[in-house]
Amino acid sequence: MAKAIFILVSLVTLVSAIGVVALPKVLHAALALVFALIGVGALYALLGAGYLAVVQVMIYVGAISVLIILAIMVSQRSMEDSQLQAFVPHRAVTAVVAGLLFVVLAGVSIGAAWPVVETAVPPDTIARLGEAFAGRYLLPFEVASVVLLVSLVGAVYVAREP
Amino acid sequence: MLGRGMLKGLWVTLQHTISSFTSGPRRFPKRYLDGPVPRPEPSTQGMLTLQYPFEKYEMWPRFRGVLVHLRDPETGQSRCTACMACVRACPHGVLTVTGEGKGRERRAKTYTYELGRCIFCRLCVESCRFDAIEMGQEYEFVSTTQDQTLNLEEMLALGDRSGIKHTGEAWGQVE
Amino acid sequence: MAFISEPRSLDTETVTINLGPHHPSTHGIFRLLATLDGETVVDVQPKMGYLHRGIEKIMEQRTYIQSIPLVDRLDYVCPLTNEHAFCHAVEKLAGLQVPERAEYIRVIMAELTRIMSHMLAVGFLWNELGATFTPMIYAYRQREFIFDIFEMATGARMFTNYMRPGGVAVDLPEGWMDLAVKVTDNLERFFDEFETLTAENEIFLARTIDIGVLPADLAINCSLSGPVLRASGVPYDVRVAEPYSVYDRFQWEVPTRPHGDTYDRYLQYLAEMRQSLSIVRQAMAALPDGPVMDEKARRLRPPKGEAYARIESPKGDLGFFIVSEGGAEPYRCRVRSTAQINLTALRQMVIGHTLQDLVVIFGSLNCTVADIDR
Amino acid sequence: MGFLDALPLTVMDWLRGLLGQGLPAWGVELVVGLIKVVLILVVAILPVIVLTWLERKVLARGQDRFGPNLAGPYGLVVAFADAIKILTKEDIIPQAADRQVFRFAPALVLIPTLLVFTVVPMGRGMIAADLNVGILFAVAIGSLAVIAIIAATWSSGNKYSLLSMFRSVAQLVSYELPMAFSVLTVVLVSGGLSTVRIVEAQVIPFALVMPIAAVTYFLASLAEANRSPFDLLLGESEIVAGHNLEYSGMRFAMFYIGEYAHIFVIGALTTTLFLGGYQGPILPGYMWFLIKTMAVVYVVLWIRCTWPRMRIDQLLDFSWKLLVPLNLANLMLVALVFKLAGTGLLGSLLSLVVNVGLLVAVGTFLVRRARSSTSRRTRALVLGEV
Repeated sequence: MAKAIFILVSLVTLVSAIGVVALPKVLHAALALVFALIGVGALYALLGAGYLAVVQVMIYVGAISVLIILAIMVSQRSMEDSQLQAFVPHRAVTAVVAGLLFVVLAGVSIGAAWPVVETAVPPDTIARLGEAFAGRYLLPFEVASVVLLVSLVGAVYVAREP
Repeated sequence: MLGRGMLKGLWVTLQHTISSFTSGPRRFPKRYLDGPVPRPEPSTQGMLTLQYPFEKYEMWPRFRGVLVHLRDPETGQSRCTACMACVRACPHGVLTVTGEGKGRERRAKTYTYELGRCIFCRLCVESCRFDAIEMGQEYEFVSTTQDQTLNLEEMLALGDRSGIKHTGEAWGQVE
Repeated sequence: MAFISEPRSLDTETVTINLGPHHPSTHGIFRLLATLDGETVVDVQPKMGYLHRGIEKIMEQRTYIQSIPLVDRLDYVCPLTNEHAFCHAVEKLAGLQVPERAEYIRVIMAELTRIMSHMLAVGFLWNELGATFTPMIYAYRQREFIFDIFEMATGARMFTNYMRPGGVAVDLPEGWMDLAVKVTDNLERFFDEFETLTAENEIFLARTIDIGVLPADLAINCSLSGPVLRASGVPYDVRVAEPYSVYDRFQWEVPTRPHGDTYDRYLQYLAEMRQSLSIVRQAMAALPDGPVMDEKARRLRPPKGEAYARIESPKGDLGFFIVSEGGAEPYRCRVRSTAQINLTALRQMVIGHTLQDLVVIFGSLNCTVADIDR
Repeated sequence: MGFLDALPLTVMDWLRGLLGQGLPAWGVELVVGLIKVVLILVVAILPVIVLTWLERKVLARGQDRFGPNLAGPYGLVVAFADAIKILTKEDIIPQAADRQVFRFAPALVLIPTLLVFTVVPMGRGMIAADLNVGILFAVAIGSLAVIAIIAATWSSGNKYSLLSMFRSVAQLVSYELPMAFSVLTVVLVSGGLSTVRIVEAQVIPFALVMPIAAVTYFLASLAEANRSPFDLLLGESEIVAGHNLEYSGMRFAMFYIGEYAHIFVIGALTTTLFLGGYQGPILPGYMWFLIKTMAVVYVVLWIRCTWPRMRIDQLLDFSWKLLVPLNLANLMLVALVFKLAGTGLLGSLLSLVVNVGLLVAVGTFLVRRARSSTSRRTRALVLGEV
């Protein structure tokens, strides 16, 4: 049964991912991105990484996608179907770059060993995660928070009325 | 001040919620068709709603409803003499009157009242010197067409139903 | 960036939206063309005429008495003050003397109408703030009681057709006073309750204080009148400035507020309701006996000439200018409608505020759309 | 655990046993899973039917009216009258609409709301999926609602809807933060993200232990559900029902159901997080859950009956300038208290004291600042001077 769900979810994810690059309207692509991200989250959940799945949904879907969509909506002329027209003369270049990227990625993923961990997923992942953050990785965690604080202050400064 | 005003507002609506159960008409279907309902006493809380099609307020004697004709107690006919005063007084021209006979014998032959256009201002009644017409107590005259009209017979029948004896009786104007 | 065919600026665009002709907060068929920059209003253009009924023109073909049901419909929230103003103008034109009892009855009716209109003003103001009808329905509830005593005296709730040039149509019926005393006592309680419900609500304060400030000089320059003007600190009231009827016989004050924002207008309405209630009580206590109609007014044919008379309607200075050619109908009747003139300040009041405030400011001006277009 | 308390579980076990005789193990799981899904749908949709009636009744009673009373006894079947009316309406798609997204958005509205019910413990042991990230799941799923609203507003091709969209993004994203903080406080004290664990940790309901977090959570979830006084998306007096403006018929019904299901979600989650969930004396757990949830729902409706709507900038100010700092401070203080005093009675009492102290401190600070302020609005709001 888990396999069936896996196939279903990965199908949705893949179709949405194709939609992100193939749909003509930017907004549709963005909405497809949302589904692809939700699908990835579901895959995490299937792997037993519930916390990661939820965080994926919360941050990527709840925050980042909203920002992307909002940015698309408020930018000029983004609503038109012919948005991709601007890319026409460069389509060949794009194709070459994308093709090269695909070859590299495919080569890496085929060549990788994909080691499988035999031990079962421990049931208290969150507790372990919490302990890791508050214990062993406390310093990087706090440094990251300082970075976030700085960016927050910077955002407030930029957004401030002159 | 720091949320106190909002809580005071909530307190008022809570009082209304409670008083809607404790005062005023409580059970809805109880008062069906027991005749008109008296007007409620002025109050600030408690249920007030009139369940209209099932219960109706008692109308004030002066209520200006549909125009009716009053019967002459001797002849049993309308007292209208087709003097056209009401037709002239009407701001919207909803009345059409034709008369027959001459002098003191003159009587209304037809009296057409376009109910759909009437604005119930009672100027026609004020102009009538023959005690012939009055505003009745009927107010449920909804129709699906705009040109709903009443003729003399219908208006006389309505007058019988309203039980008015003299024009201006309720208005303190009987001479 | 080579991909983008032409450089685009990062300028924002304004959005023009139609508030109306059918919009929940315009109370009638009225259109506001609002230009927004985000949520901020940068321009407002009222588009009038969707509710134009040509009442002034129709009055030229109606006798003076036939016009009274029409003036009821000018501002249907306060019909009796409209009648009062019209009758006042006709009386001035025809030189009629209104009996004392009729004057007192008129004052009682007009002040009750004022209370009714102000109640709706604050009730609808809350509706536009987004309260789900509750204050408005409380106001409606009290309005029903006032309607009750109107109906008892005049036979109709709204379009009373009660006042006549030279007096009032009929005397008050028996038992009217008792009921009216009950209603006015109840109104007192209602004001207290309504103030508890609304006056201190923090959301309300935040939404209305310093919103839609109308400076006194702008109000005067725009020829504004009524509570809107008085809330800007100008103690101008036609009842005091140019006393008509018997207003000079009562003890009352002209309340004013200093700031001229939406909250002050709201407080102004509440204060005026209390003053009106006091006038009503004094008038009911002092109601003299006697006739209610000037006998000369039975066959009304004013002499050739013209007259302008004004009163303090709930919304402000309501005037009627009547030109007579000596016939039974006016040659020309012009209404100085308060709502239309009070609306002229709207644009200056809303610019820089948000769309949500626009609706509230428009509501606080208390314009009846029927009165704007006539 | 009394007999009544465990009745639904007993029925489920009996069903499982019955199925186990004829079906393989995965089949049993599938059928039981389907039954759970159906139950959740019922639990999510049935309140909608009740709530459409209840909202009108509560509003009406607060306004001295009867509310619906003709459709069935006490107007109870008014929801069905609504359903018939809505379903028979013409389905209109505006010409300016983005047709695919326009069709798709209403479905998206309902899904997140329904998903939240999977992690709500509705009685002792009555939970569809006791995830170890339960409450985080609820918060994350709640943030999906904004996507649906964006899709609906933008695809409508209407300027009012566009305004509604900008409001919704600002509002929903801002209120996730104080909501997350208040949830975090609860998680900190209960020591786990699982909803069942949170409920079991509440010997004393958390609303009494940390009222600041409870009130914040309640207000933030009002904002998430677009309820008065934060119903800016709808704003029927200025942007005429914003995001569902162009919808009609069944598509509108989805928004409608979603809105009412969301009210129930507010009640259910507030109950779970702060009111002790299904815990309570005498009555079975699911009854307590229902009673508490309905009490919260009543408060939601009561507030709608009384308060006006906030303005968008004030709404954001309220979130960023008051709720977020207050909850950060609260989080730190509560963490400190429970670290020092333990999660027993002493800790709870101290936490309450700290909460009240924090409120008093904030109040004093605001009053101090307002005293020296020249802004009339600040003085009126804080000092009550007008």
